[in-house]
Amino acid sequence: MSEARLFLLQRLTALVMAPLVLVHLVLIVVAVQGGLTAGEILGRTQGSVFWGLFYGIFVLVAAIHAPIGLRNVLREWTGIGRRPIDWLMVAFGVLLLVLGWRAVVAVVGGGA
Amino acid sequence: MRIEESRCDILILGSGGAGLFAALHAAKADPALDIVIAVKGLLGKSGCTRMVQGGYNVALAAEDSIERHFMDTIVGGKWLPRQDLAWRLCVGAVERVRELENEIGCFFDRNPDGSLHQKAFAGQSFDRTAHKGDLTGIEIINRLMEQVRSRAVRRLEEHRAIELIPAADGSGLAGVLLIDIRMGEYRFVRAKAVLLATGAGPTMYLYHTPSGDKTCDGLAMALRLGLALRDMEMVQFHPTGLLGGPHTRMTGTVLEEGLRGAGGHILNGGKERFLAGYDPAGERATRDVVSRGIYAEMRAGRTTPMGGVYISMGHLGAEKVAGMFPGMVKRCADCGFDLAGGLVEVVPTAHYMMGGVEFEIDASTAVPGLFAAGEDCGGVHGANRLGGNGVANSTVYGGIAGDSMAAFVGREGVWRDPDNSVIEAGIARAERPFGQAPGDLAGLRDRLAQVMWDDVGVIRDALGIERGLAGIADCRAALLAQGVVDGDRRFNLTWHDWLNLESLLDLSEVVGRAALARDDSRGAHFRADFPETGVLETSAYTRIRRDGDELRLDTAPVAFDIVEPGQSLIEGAAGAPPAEAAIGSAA
Amino acid sequence: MRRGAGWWAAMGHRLSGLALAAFLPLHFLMLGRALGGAEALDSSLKIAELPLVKVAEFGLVIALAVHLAFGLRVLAIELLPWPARDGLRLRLVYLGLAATVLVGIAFAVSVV
Amino acid sequence: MAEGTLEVRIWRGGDEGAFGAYAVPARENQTVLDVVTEVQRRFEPSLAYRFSCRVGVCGSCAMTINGTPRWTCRTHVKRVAPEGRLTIEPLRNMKRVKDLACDMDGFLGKWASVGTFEGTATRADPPAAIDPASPARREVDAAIQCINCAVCHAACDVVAWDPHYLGPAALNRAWTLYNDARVADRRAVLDGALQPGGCHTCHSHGACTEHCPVGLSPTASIAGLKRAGLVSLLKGGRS
Ligand SMILES: Cc1cc2nc3c(=O)[nH]c(=O)nc-3n(C[C@H](O)[C@H](O)[C@H](O)COP(=O)(O)OP(=O)(O)OC[C@H]3O[C@@H](n4cnc5c(N)ncnc54)[C@H](O)[C@@H]3O)c2cc1C
Ligand code: HEM
Ligand code: SF4
Ligand code: F3S
Ligand code: FES
Repeated sequence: MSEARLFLLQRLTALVMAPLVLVHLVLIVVAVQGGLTAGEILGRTQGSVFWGLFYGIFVLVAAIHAPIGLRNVLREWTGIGRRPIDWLMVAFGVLLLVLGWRAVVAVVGGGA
Repeated sequence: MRIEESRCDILILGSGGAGLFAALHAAKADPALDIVIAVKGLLGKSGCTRMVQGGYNVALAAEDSIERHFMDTIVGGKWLPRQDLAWRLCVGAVERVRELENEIGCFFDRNPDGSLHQKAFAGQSFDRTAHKGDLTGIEIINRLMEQVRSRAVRRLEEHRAIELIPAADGSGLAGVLLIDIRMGEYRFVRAKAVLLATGAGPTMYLYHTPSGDKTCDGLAMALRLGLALRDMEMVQFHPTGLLGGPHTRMTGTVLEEGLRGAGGHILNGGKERFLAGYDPAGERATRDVVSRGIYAEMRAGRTTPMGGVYISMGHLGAEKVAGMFPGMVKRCADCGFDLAGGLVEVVPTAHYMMGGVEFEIDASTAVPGLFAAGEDCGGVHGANRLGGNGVANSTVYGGIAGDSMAAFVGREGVWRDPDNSVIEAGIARAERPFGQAPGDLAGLRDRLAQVMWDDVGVIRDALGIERGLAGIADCRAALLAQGVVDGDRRFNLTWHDWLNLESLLDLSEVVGRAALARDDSRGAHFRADFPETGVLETSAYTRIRRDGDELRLDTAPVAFDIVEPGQSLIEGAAGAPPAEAAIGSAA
Repeated sequence: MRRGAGWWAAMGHRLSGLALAAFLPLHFLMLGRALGGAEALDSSLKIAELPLVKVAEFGLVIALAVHLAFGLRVLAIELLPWPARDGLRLRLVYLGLAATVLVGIAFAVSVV
Repeated sequence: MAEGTLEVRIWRGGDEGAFGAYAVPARENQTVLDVVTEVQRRFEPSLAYRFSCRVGVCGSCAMTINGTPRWTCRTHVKRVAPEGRLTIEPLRNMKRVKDLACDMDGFLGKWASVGTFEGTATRADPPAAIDPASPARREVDAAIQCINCAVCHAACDVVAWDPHYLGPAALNRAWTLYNDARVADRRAVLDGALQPGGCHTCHSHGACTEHCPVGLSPTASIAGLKRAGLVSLLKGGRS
């Protein structure tokens, strides 16, 4: 994929994430008040289509965004070759996607 | 002694407007040519073309004409220019500016209608100076540098030419002896054609504008080769060089002419205006006139603390000045001076040598295989150079030289066998300082600078020039007796300072001799003992060549083959500002 | 080399990005435990009560805030036109810092 | 500070080397270049440094002064060393030649590699009519007067990190070419800037803009290239 395309993807995902992160941050600050319990979290999320979509998208864009960013860092800060870095990043993206969606399923689906 | 030897078809010395244009034209004429540019500094980052502020004279506008540009040049040059060269300059400028814009990529300033903006410059009857802001040279040289770098032109950067080597059989030029400055080693480059484009530069004066790498090396080499230099008494002084004291390289650098044109005042040490006493046009008179006025006031002792005069802009409103001349104001501010609101000390400063190697309209010289272009050459400007004709000269004739050299190499180019005795002599001269005890080189250069300034400077007379010549001889004796610490020869600036001073001494003597010979005042040359301009109809130019260890001077009549004194090719006065209103920005 | 505000912003952005990228898989793993039910998640959250982990958590929230703020700075520099050539938009750096500090305070307050 | 002495440390050598220490008289009007010159003239005849124009035009005198890259001919000592202490080193991110002089070839080569002007008109044609107020011409005007001093190149950490990175000055030049209506193939200029090592390698650190002695903003120019790249991509162009 060309640099321009990767750049576009990363910036687009950043734009998408900005509001998501904001909401997530507010939530954390509010939710964490007086300690966090699983019940609280799950109570809010489970079965909710909204939160399912919210976190589903969040995971998707983060799994695109982070590897592209990491790719630059590795290029500049390590001696790893360009090719290996690219493959490493693909793997990292897939890992994030798999783990992330699994988490979304865990928190939103199933349960109650 | 290790001497690296190499070959090429065309060797160009210098990477100013002349050198770079020559390379481009030669490469275009025959892409198969092996072209090398050797330059004392970095390619495109040394020399004065890059420092051009005002701009480039060219008769582009419908109401302007080649004839008008030509007449301004002849009248400005006080009828001393070689007319065919001046005409070629004016014709060539049109083509060259279009080439710069359309092929090289320079992006000059525009009028609202999209055409090139051309501004006024003193001594011209039409506003014909094309420019890019007030840093035109950067635009020209950066673009040329990119073009040259993108072609198969070889670069020998930080290589200093020290001797033009003739063929052993006297048939022409064989090549050039250089010092690789970074390595501190000698290099002999054989070439079928060589261009001398090292840009002269009157840096033997106490106050001077050109870049530090310019020390008349090319002229000194040409002289040793036996070529004739003409008009060498003609040294142009710019009226307003920054005066920052003896210990700063800023001293002598140009403060732009527009400052006076815009209404700036020149004040003496008593903070009074005085120029009107020398010329009715006051601050707005031409360069030579204002320079002389200031110099006379300085000689009369009415100076500022550092020995100059003041330029004052504050009465125009500091903010307005800062808006009109942002570059100049910032430059002064960087160095601690308040140009917009305060007083800045200035002095006249040596700017340009109108004289130089005698050359032909195709840029050839008397030595087959050696070509010359740019400020190294004499004859185009005569007794004075119009602001804006300097870059025009270097770029027009640089391009011509490139074409000529390509044709010459195709026609009769051969690698001639060098005269080894000249190579040996060249090396011996460069080696000389290492055999001797080091001395105060900077002090010696200051001494020469003071001698030239006092005795062969803005205002001259026979007595002073004689004294000056004696002073130059003293300095020479001192230089030849003192040396440079041997050891690390790599990038050894002190060694090169020594060599610089040697070139400057050679040319100082030439300037002095020519100044002594010209017993009238015209253009940049002013003799207090002969204040009148001689009869124009019998104008002659000085010519100096070296014969053994002696300088020989003669004079030759100017050929008025296009126009004679008293005649004109145009209506109205050449050199007169087009309209009263325009004077404001003229100067 | 002396560094300017823009460099510090970029460095903050980069380090926070790295921290997030490193933390994200762990975060997903932990949430994924909800598949094992609320108790499993709770036991994970218990760990989150440990002081050291608390500090780390605090750091991550800050990292998210930093990354968001300075990410927006990058987007503003790159994507918005610069009609006024307003220097380096350095104000954005300070704005970002201020926003981060606010988030930090809010989070700290809510935890205590 | 006119009287007194400056404590000056100057790098001697190439990649390997050491600082030399010198006591240089402080003067009223004195640039860093003047200090270096005085050291060469009085203490270290073989000291290597580079300058030409001495007025901020040629871009060959830049050095690292007390940790900051600057042009030296227009840097007044008082402004950078109020305490009278100067540490002078060659610029970063270029090969060192000797002492304070570095090899600018890598830098200038990258500069020239972004593209050289190629128009469609020739010397037989009049200069193209260009509206000085058009947005593209304004972009050019804002970025064109680069003196290729390499200060930005030395200030940028990404240049230090990634040897393939073209760097701020080269990309700034690419931006002026891209906005030059006379350029025959502007698309090719942009494509060049979008290659690996091109504009996307810049992380908007802004050090280039902060240090550029003539007040240019390579950061803005590079952002312009990134935007142009996005636009062309979104319009279904190549890349
Ligand atoms: C401050 C300033 C402002 C000016 N403004 C204007 C203006 O507005 N308009 C105008 O028309 N003219 C102006 N001029 C004059 C104009 O710049 C010059 O006349 C012209 O550009 C000279 O071009 P050149 O190619 O002959 O030499 P330069 O451009 O000076 O180039 C000379 C080259 O030769 C090299 N060199 C020197 N010695 C050696 C050696 N021994 N070996 C190898 N290389 C060597 C130098 O390093 C340099 O690269 C100005 C000059 C100055 C100093
Ligand atoms: C809040 C939403 C986010 C925004 C606005 C955002 C924005 C950006 C931007 C613009 C960049 C490019 C920086 C550059 O190349 O100069 C970037 C890089 C990066 N982002 Fe994000 N990002 C966000 C969320 C995240 C998340 C959640 C992660 C972690 C998974 C992450 C990880 C990274 C990494 C590792 C980099 C590389 C840093 C660098 O190159 O210096 N980002 N981000
Ligand atoms: S952009 Fe500025 S700092 Fe960079 S090379 Fe050009 S003039 Fe120097
Ligand atoms: S400092 Fe370097 S990272 Fe970009 S904004 Fe300037 S080029
Ligand atoms: S000497 Fe030319 S920029 Fe400093």
